[in-house]
Amino acid sequence: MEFRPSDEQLQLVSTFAALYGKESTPERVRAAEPLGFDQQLWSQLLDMGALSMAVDEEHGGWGATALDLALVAEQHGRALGSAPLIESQVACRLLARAGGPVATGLLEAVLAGERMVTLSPRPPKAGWALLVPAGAVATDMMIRHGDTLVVVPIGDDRVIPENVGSLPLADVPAGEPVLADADVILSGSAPEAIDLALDDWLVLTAGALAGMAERAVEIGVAYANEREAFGQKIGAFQGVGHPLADMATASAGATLLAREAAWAVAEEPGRSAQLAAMAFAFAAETARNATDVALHIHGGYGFMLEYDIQLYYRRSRAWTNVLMSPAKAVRRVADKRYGPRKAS
Amino acid sequence: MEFRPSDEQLQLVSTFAALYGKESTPERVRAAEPLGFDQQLWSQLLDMGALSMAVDEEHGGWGATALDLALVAEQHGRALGSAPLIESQVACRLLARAGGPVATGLLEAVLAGERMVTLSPRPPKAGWALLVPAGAVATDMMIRHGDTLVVVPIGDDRVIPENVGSLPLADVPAGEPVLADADVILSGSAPEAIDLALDDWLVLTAGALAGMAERAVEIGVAYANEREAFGQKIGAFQGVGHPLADMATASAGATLLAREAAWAVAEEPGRSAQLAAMAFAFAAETARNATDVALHIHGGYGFMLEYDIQLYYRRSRAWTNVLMSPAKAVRRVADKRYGPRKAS
Amino acid sequence: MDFRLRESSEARRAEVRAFLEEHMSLALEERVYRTGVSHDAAFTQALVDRGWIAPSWPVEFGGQGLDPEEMVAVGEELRLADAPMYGIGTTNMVSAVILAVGTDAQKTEIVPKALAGEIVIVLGFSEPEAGSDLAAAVTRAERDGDEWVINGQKMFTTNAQIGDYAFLLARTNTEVAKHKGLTMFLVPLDQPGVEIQAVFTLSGERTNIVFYNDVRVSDAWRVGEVDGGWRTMTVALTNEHAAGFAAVIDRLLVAAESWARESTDDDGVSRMEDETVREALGRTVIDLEVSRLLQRRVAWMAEAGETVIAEGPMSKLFSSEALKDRAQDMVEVVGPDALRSYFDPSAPSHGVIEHMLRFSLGTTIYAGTSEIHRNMIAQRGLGLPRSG
Amino acid sequence: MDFRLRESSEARRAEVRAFLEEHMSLALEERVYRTGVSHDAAFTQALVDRGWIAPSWPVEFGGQGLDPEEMVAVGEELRLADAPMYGIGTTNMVSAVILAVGTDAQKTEIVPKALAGEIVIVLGFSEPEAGSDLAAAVTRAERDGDEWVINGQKMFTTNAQIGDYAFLLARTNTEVAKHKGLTMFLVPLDQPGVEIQAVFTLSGERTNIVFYNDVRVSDAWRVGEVDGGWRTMTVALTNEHAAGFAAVIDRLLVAAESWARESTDDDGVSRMEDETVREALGRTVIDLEVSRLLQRRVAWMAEAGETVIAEGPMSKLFSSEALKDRAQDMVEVVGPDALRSYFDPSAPSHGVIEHMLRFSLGTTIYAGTSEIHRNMIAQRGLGLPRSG
Repeated sequence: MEFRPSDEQLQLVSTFAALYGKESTPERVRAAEPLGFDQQLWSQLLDMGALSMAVDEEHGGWGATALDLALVAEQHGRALGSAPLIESQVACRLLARAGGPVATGLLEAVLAGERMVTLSPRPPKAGWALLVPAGAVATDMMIRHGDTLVVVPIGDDRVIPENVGSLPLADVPAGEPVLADADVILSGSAPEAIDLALDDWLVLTAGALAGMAERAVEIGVAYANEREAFGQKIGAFQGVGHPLADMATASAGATLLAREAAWAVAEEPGRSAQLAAMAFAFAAETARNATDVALHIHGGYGFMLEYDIQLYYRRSRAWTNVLMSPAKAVRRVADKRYGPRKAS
Repeated sequence: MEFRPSDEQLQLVSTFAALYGKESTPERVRAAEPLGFDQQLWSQLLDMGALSMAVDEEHGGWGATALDLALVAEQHGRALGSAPLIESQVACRLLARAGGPVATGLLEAVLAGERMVTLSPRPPKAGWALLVPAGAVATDMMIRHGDTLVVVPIGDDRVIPENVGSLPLADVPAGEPVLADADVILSGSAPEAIDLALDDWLVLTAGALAGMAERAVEIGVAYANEREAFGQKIGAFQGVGHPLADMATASAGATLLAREAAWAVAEEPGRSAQLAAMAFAFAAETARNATDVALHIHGGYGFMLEYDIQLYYRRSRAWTNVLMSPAKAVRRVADKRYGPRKAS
Repeated sequence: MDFRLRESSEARRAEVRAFLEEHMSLALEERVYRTGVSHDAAFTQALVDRGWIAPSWPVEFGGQGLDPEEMVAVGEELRLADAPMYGIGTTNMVSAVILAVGTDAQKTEIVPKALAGEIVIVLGFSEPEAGSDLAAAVTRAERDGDEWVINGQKMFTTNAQIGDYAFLLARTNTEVAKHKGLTMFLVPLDQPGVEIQAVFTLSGERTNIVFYNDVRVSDAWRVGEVDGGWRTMTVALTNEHAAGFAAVIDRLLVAAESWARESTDDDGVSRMEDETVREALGRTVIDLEVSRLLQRRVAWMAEAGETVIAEGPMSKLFSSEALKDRAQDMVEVVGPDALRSYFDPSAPSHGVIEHMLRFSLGTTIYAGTSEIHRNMIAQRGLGLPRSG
Repeated sequence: MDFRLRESSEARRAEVRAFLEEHMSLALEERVYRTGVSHDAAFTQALVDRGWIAPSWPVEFGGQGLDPEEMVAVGEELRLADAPMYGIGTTNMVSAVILAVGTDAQKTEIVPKALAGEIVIVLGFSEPEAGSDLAAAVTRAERDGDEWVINGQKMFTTNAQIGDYAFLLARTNTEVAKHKGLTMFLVPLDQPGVEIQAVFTLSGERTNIVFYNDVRVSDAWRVGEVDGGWRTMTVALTNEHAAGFAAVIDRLLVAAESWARESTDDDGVSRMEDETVREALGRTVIDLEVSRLLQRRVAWMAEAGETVIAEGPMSKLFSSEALKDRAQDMVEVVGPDALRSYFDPSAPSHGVIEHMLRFSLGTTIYAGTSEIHRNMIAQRGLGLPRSG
């Protein structure tokens, strides 16, 4: 057992922490609303190699491990980074796994910062890819078309819905003619490729949500240590201190589990899909509950947009829900552990 | 709106409260374990008319309302009565609704105290009616056989399993030959009749569970007001007082909802099946949580068989689970409100 | 027992419903949400015209003399529609206090205008360092002849920007126990030295910080005794006892049911067929009913002349926490679509579910946090000792 | 990072598993449950023979020198099988204290017998009026020449009826602050004046109340300084820091999975096909993993020489609460069959689920309630002020 990240990983974490500390302050996060995209942060992340680290040397990257990515994702979550980091990393890894000229060309363009590709986790419905993560800022969208995985350019006809988490989501036209004419990334194995990409997505989002939960607890603790009522710091009331203790405990667990799930991608592949869903479900519930507790103990102040905790409250729900509810993730754990239901 | 029971109802409640106060003390409840049947209590209940009140004058009873029965059930739950009161009332009401010579004869014998009839809420499985409530003490069991409702005598070949709630349950042989030869109560409408009986069962059990929850909160409050730690009554710690406040609130709600559901049987029949499932689900979760909180705040003492709270803890789970889990009851609410799922 | 409302109450409900159909348009709802201001002049005027600005008040004071049960029906309908009643609510609350403890001049000056919908009175209780612990207020009122000079800062003074008076809790004596040195004033908000700063909140509601810098108020605007402010506050807050959010849970349920009926999953199957959806709806139905019973019980007790002790806090605590839990559940059950904001035209059920996720948070905080209510239930209802 | 145990640890696990297959029969399990005594002479002897009575101890003291990580594997396997280790656990805990602060005579007299499985040492901490607040103990020890005279009553002295010594917390000074007037003794239980009264518990475990009436103990049996008992207690309790119930959750999971695979619903469909069952299992899988990580982290910190602060309480708190929640869930998911007691041969999975429902309750109470652990996390881990 070794619970401490390596020196290189600690270095990586501190480099990204410094970047986020500078380029993703609460003021910058607010300034990027409602779209939820901060171009300067994104450029800095690209310069730092945040995408190239996600793929192997042979694909033009520097082949960081999934654990490295998860450690960075924790910092992304702590700082509520207004940039499609995880969406893009997931897309790059999918493109690298897919291979072939279309995927390879697209991957090169993404790593060069010329294009931004995202993946619709859901098939189209009535001619639209709905609520596509990063869809409001990406240039291209990969989506399932039957068993084929295609890529379509995202045009000005996309619709960008205001949303509770200030995420750069979009409804993207994806009617039959568009998809039928689209470039093909994979023919015949789209469901499996998307499912694998979803594992990446779940595990990295788990890291981000765990980081978000840890930061929310810190914010709550700081407030409880400062605010007084009835002649004492409110943190001295068990009605405040106990929920915070529970949330600190859950956050610690969420972080450990997200790291284990990311570690397992390379080290225990047989269990990594199960762990990814476990980590996501637990981190999602933890972030949901921790942001709720931390906001609530602020009293009326938690409700003011001026306080940072509401930024965490809203994003914890959006970063989770745009992929799947915790309950669905729990059922995914069972699917990965016991095999899918025969009935379904 | 009238939230106060009528004077007659208050009189009824106080009569039964006095009976339980004498014949169902914690000592008597313990003495009746593990079987969970106190013959003297049962005789007194019969003498008091606890069964005849459940059916109309035309069936030899005195036609109390379902609300009257629910008010008595609250007292039964508060005192953890070791007697199949609700099971028998449910059976009597089913027999009265069924009519016909078999049912009428049986009902007469039950009201005369000559037989004790129970209903298996579940169809047989591999030749056995499993965990039949009151099966360990009843003389006869009604059970579904296809669409027919039959009644079979319960013999010495029943198996009486020790169980967490010290309930008089039994596994009763109910193989095909036994059922095929059995007396028929209803031919062709057994599912509907059992479903209606289940409504009665749910609403009365809801009353009992609400009473149980209220009493558990009282026990917890008394302990929190007496026990000291760290120089103060433990009830002064929010970690103790707040969960008790939540449970007192839920118990009040459970009692109101159980009464409303019982009232609706006569007054709002169109909504009464829905309300019965609602009342059961809420009372079951409330009793489960209230007994847990009250036991937990006792510290190690809650764990000692000598303290009464464990009696409540165990029965809250058994009285619930022998019928259906709270989650199933919630889905039953939806079935009654929206109609059954088309898929099922 | 009888769990039905009387016919007269249901008749009031029908009347309110008809009124709302006429006056509570989607356009008004959207305007309220966009501005964050739960007060509308035209809507208020319509209520006045209908005689419904303060329907529970005796007829001689300009009300309709509705009893607590009829008010249950009226209140449920207004909440269900999310009608812009906040300004009217605070105005009436303060008018009632003035009727109870105010001077004749105050009654003459304030009450008729309030009942005509001509003025809005807002609340100046909370301060930066006094939220749950209102008695810790430090805003000073110092006597200067026939006037008082007020200095301080009040938080969460909703509607101050459209308000005519603030009902202000101020410290007039620092030499005595904190509850005993407070006095209430009705401060005209057009006085020099009043500065209003907008505060926007998670639910979209606008509230304000109000600064008072040497604001001079005539002693004629003092409400109740000098240093007797805590008693005056108690009068005001007693009227809050029947608070509860049953009808708001109903609003959530109506939205969720319409979503479940109208939308389909990826296979085209109605979401109403999904067990998870049905369980979430079932839980909402149950929590709605329990909230309704707890809330109606308080109204019934008032009518029956019984003393409300823990029953009021139970209603507020249960219904607000249930609203929050059920809104969170529903968001997870609806899935990604639940993220769409109220202002996105493609949001399911007009975005009510998303709005409720945010709105519900405040209900467990304002008018006493859930923790304060648990303390009240534990101490007053259960007889547990005061918590340390 | 590396979330695997080292090969040497997994080798220990395999050895323990093989040992348990030989020595932990269903008959022994049933005997333990029927008597409520988590101690068995033959099983203890087998551990001694294998050199596993105190495997973490240095070889020179009769242990095997296993490191914290190896002990994780050993502990997980013993817990998973619910091996009767309670008597050994308390005995070793006290032996470790004696090694740390005892006299040479105590070390010579006690430690070898403890390691030979020849004696059982039990704990005498809690009292009727001192549970969570152990320092409030009032059991007196008064000096009389070279002896002490003990009077008082101790609760929850599990295994007293088979114990040789009680490790007793007693008040020796009433003039000082409560933490400063306590002294620890090793009281031979065959002394006159010791009276043991059986107490049966909800989980089936037997514990005892022990009365001490003028029990005379030589000063040679004092452990640690006079009035220094709280420090001695702290030494004892520090070894509890790695407490956690991950392997017990594993026991629940194994039972629930075997039930889900082996049983069918009324339509003959495997319960493993039921979404509700799958969700309950999935949650158990998750809580098990989180519990395991929190618990293993503590062992890793010990090995890495890091100071454990809130991490120990987090492991105990999370895993015990999770065990309780998951056991409750599983009972509801299994349905009526889950009510069958362990002793009913038709109980699903040998009644483990029903047993766990009852057993889990104690885990959130003993060795510090969840509330005490939340206080520790809040104060030591988060730096919040002491609660009032």
